[in-house]
Amino acid sequence: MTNNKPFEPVIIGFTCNWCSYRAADLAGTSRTKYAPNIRLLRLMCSGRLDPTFVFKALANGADGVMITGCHPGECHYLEQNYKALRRFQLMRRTLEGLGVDPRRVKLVWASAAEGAKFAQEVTSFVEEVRALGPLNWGAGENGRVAEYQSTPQEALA
Amino acid sequence: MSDKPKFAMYWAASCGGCEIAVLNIHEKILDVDANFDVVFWPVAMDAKYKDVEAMEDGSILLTLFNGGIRNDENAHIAKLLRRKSKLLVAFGSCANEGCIPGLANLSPVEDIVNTAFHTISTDNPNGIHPQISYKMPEGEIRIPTILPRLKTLDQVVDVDYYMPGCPPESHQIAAVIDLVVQVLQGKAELPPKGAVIGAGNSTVCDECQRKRNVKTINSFNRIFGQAIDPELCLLEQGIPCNGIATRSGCNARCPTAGAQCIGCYGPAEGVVDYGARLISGFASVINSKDPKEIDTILDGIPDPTGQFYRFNLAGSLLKAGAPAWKKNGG
Amino acid sequence: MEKIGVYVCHCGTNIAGVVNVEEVRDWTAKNLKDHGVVISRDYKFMCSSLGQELIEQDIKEQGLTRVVVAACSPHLHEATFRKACGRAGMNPYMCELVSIREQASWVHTDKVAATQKSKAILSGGVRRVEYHTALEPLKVSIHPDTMVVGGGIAGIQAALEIADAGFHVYLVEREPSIGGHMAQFDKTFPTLDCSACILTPKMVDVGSHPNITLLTWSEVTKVDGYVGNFTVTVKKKASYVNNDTCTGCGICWEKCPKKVVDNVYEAGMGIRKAIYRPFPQAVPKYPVMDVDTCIYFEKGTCKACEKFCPTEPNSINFEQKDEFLDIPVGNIILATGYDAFDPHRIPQYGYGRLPNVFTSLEFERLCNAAGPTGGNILLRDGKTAPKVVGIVHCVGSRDKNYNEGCSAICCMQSLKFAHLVHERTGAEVYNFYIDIRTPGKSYDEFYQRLLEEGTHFVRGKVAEISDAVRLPGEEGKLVIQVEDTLTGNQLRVPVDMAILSVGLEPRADAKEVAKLFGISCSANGWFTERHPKLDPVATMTDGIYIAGCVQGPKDIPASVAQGAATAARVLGKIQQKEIALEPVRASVLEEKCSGCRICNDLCPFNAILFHEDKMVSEINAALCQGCGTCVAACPAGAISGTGFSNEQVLAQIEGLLLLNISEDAVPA
Amino acid sequence: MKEYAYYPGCSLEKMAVSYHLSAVETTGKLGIKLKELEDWSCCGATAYSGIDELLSHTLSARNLAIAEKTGLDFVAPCSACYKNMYFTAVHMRKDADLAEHINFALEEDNLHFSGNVTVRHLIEVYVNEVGLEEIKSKVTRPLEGVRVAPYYGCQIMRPRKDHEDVEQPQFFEELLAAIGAMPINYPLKMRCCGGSLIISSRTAALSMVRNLLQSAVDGQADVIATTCPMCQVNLECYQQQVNQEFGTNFSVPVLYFTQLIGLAFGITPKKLGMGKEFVALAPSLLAAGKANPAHSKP
Repeated sequence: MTNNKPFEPVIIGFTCNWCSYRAADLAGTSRTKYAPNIRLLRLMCSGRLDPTFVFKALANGADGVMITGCHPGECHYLEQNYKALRRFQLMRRTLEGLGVDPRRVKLVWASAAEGAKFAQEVTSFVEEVRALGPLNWGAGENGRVAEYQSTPQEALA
Repeated sequence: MSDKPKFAMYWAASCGGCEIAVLNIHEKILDVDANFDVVFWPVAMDAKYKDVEAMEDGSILLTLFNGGIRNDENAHIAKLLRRKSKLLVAFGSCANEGCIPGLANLSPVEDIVNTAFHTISTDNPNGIHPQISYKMPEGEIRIPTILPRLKTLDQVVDVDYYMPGCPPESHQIAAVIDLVVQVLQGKAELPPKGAVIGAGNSTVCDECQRKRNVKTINSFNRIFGQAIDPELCLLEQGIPCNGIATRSGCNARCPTAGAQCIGCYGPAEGVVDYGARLISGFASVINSKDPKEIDTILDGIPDPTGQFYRFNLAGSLLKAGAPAWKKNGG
Repeated sequence: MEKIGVYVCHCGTNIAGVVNVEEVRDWTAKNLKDHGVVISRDYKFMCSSLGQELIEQDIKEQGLTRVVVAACSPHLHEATFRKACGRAGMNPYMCELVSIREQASWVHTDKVAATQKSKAILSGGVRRVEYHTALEPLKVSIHPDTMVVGGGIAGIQAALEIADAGFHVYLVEREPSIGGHMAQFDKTFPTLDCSACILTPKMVDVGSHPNITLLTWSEVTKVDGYVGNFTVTVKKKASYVNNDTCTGCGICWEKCPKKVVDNVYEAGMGIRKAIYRPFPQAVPKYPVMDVDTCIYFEKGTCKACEKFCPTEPNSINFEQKDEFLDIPVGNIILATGYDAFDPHRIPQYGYGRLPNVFTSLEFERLCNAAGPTGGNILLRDGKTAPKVVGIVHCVGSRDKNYNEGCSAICCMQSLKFAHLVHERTGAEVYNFYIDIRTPGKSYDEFYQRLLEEGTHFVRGKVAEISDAVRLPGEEGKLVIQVEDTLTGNQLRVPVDMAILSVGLEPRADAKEVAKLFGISCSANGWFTERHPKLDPVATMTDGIYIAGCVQGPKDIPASVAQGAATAARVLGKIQQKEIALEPVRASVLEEKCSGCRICNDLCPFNAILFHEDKMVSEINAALCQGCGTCVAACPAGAISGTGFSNEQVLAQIEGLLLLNISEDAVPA
Repeated sequence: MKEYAYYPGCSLEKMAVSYHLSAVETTGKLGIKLKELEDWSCCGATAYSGIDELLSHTLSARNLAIAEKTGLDFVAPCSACYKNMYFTAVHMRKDADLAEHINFALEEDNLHFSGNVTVRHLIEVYVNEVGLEEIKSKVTRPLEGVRVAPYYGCQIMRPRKDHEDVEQPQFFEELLAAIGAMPINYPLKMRCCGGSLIISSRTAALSMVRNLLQSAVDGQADVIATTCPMCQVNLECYQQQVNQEFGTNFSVPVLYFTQLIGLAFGITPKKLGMGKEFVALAPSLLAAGKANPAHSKP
């Protein structure tokens, strides 16, 4: 059933405990509004982000993934956000090879003082993903999307 | 009917290499014959499906199932053998993770059929397109329909053990045969259900003789056209060797011969997504902090999908490319 | 199956005002039952003692094995709820706090969307908590010694407080003597106390304190370790003077022929010798030899200092070498101070081109009795006293082109100068200001006093100081062009002397020093405090504290207060003998590790070591800070991380995406 | 032989012909060919951009399009032309809609301006392109002891183009030193000469000219060097009216910087268009090489 409501993308956001998560907290304490489509997950550092997490999110219903961390040079663990940057660039190329539009995964640096920037980045990313439309990656194996029914032959088994 | 335990082997979407690998155990094949009553082995003997259907459920002790589930016949036989077998082993990379046939998941089924029947390499002057069923005077004949996406064995039925490799090394097959024999003679215990057998639980580097130093990558380049130091780790010479994330068990056959590992033994123990491990492993040690410079280094891997998911696409988290999902209600 | 208790907080109306808390509570009870949720409650204030007792009761009576609280940010009350669970006998790390206030009610207006999002956030928390494991905080011993870096007033105060409490302090100072900028001042505001009179007694205390090892003419080059167990490498530069035998008599710098402009202490206004003691009250009193200007080191001749040195054996030793000391300390206090803004960067103020334009530090030296003019306020020619003096506020501060921030002290400093000019020369004084900022105790009274003394206050930012004469009466004068914003007129004020009240800037090497100590600093270079309001003297890195102007511009009383505050924090840590560190750590599973060495270079804290014999890597849990970069990088999946394990994160992702949850639960 | 697309501008045709002559002579000596733009038109000077911005941009764009065809860097000796051309190019690069508008109009002349032309003031060619060393090597009769007030005027430096020092530039002083002259400390070197105000509100402009002359005299300048025909007119031709207005008796020679370079290169004054000045040049200046004692008294 296609409801006539506009497509509301689901975004998974990975934040780092010291900078971008605190930016999200600051957006909260200063009541800066942003799109509700994003659901945040706190890691200790953007360096903890494993490409597995991004593929897991995309394969199970997320339409976009936003990776956030401290600005290069300001990482609480000194330089681990550079590793996040390198993985991000190789991961985007691999996703492109698998036909996933690389714009569905975005890397954003936000310091603990940039609550407003974080909120604004979220809202604009939600609009970018809304424009790309649903990803609908087979909605995972647990059959939410009807499996392609083959011929009655199947019934024989 | 001898009272020896029954043994079966089946090949779904595969190249037959796993069958030959079994023969590669040379005279040990006699042990198989001595200890087992081979009841179903399409490539080697003329047993029919109805023969298997006639057997009691669970009567086949050991079934080595190789090949991916490409069409509904594969799925049908997989379910049949599951019912009939006590121990169903996903034998070889295709059954475990989709392997090369699994790369078809990068494109929709229509493109696959079209490429197979209507492109330059196929002599099909009248452009005949296969029909699922066809009325003949003698009656209706049917051919299996292609599933929208190749699945691994454990995405269709419950699997008892996994034996990776493309193909599994013959010494590993021999070892598994010995193990099952000893279990029969009560001399050994079966490993816990779902375990990986016939392989190690570390990665290829563990068995590779090349010298390994602290890893920092300044460039990725192709292996030919470059003098390779026989002693030094290939990755440290800029060759994208997948050995760091590929399960051990093959005694690092390829790197020892001077070729980069391409990952046929699949992910290491407990790994959720093979490609992700390699992406993270390679990228983390790239020796640059500047996005543009990083990009030029990454240009050294022109086909990341092929490099990271050559064997593991069907078994990965994403399982297929967008085109395969898009076409079928995905 | 775990027995999970879920507690949804109203937080008064902060959450309940937007999120339908009851609906979330019931939804959780119904839809997360098969993931172990046995209890789902809501309460007005979960963080209150009553709220916490709710949890404790459920744990004791219902035998809960996990707790998920949906309330505010974990940075606020994670510790509170963990302690509550601990009191009830459950391992504190089995408790997860998910934020539906900062991440839902406060940032979304659409109540339905916020409620649905809260369900997803809670589902993520529940699925994650299934994989939580019992953890014990890492006990780490605290070395009782402390290192204070920077011998200004903040560093001195910190060192004295700790030393007086009976613990040992290493005070490291880059210059030959402690005292910092304060030692250069003549008077201090608002009391007009002589700066040296109130500073030198403290300096003497430091110099003679049995618990303080003074390392001047020294710099920190390397810092290893973590809170309680730092090893700091200090480079003690050779002073070519044997401090054990030297009496500080001063004959060597009298006889030394090589004169050098003293750009540090005398701010370029006076000269010193190649071998010198910066100022008479210097602590320690021993001179140091400046290798770059000493004739011996240049041509191998002279050695006048050695010839005239009266001590036996001779205290001058040209063979002295730099020393590198590895000092174990438990805590580190950074009090490295500030740099003054260099007004060369504002060419239109003419500093460096027009002789009678002075910086505030230069003027301090002019006023100082021990300064180059013996305390007489004279023009650059050293002879004529000024009849009209213009003092320019906010030079390089509150200016988009230079430093946007206010430097806090220049107004009061400028008022002090105005007073000194009145008192000593009777000259007319003009203060050009944007706003007069006198926030401290009896600061504004000082400003009223200046008004009564007849100082002319012109509200306007000075556009230019020029020697281009235009109107009669401007000959030989500096003309200050400024718009008086209160009258709206353009003024040309001819003065004899212009004093630029320069602002405070982070040290030029602030970024490198921050990196050296593993703490973060803001874009312009002020060190970042743990919390701007509630924790201004600690940093994000445990065991490293900051005091004084290194954290931002402030006056002397604030610097002293922060110095004492850091001492209190350090003494608190030392008394605990050992502290508990967050048990978020990584570890290598040896049998899975193939020794591929991808991880070896990933740790800035050198926590990852490689065993050549066993060809496996290992993580030193004490050094590991828990960032998880190696966990994500290990291609064999052989490194696991507590607190943020792969299973926990992957389960949380499934929870956030509401996988395996019955149809009706899918948000609209 | 480096070539430039040379845009003389209207004043160098008549009123400032000496600037043109001395420019051609001196650049010739430095191996630079000023290839005059063919069929160039007026740039709108200071006034027009105030009246109609779009049309003034179009006027400049027309010349830029012609220059773009030659593929050479665009050189304007007059500061007003330089400012107009420079900022037209910048605006058209930044604002696609404006560029589209203007190019639509230029199609009449089948011209198109896509934006890749570098616009330079003539003095930049000497200082940055040729370089002071090269100039010093060509000096045969250094202006020993001649005290010169380097008058930048306001339009070379402002509005600021990149990160150059717009408060206290030094390149003019360095150029004068390279030809042996003595640049004086000239505090008002960046102050406006009044520009077209000399027509619309004479007394205001005259008082600005007066300050510039006074400051030059205070610095004991023998001559003021200018880089723009507008400044030359205001400073030189209106000295009599300044004297009448304010009761002063200024008589300060004013020359283009290219004329001074010409003298230093040993080129005869006649070839440099000298002899038609309102304020008589001190004979010594013409002979160059000898100190010049005569100053005008305030």
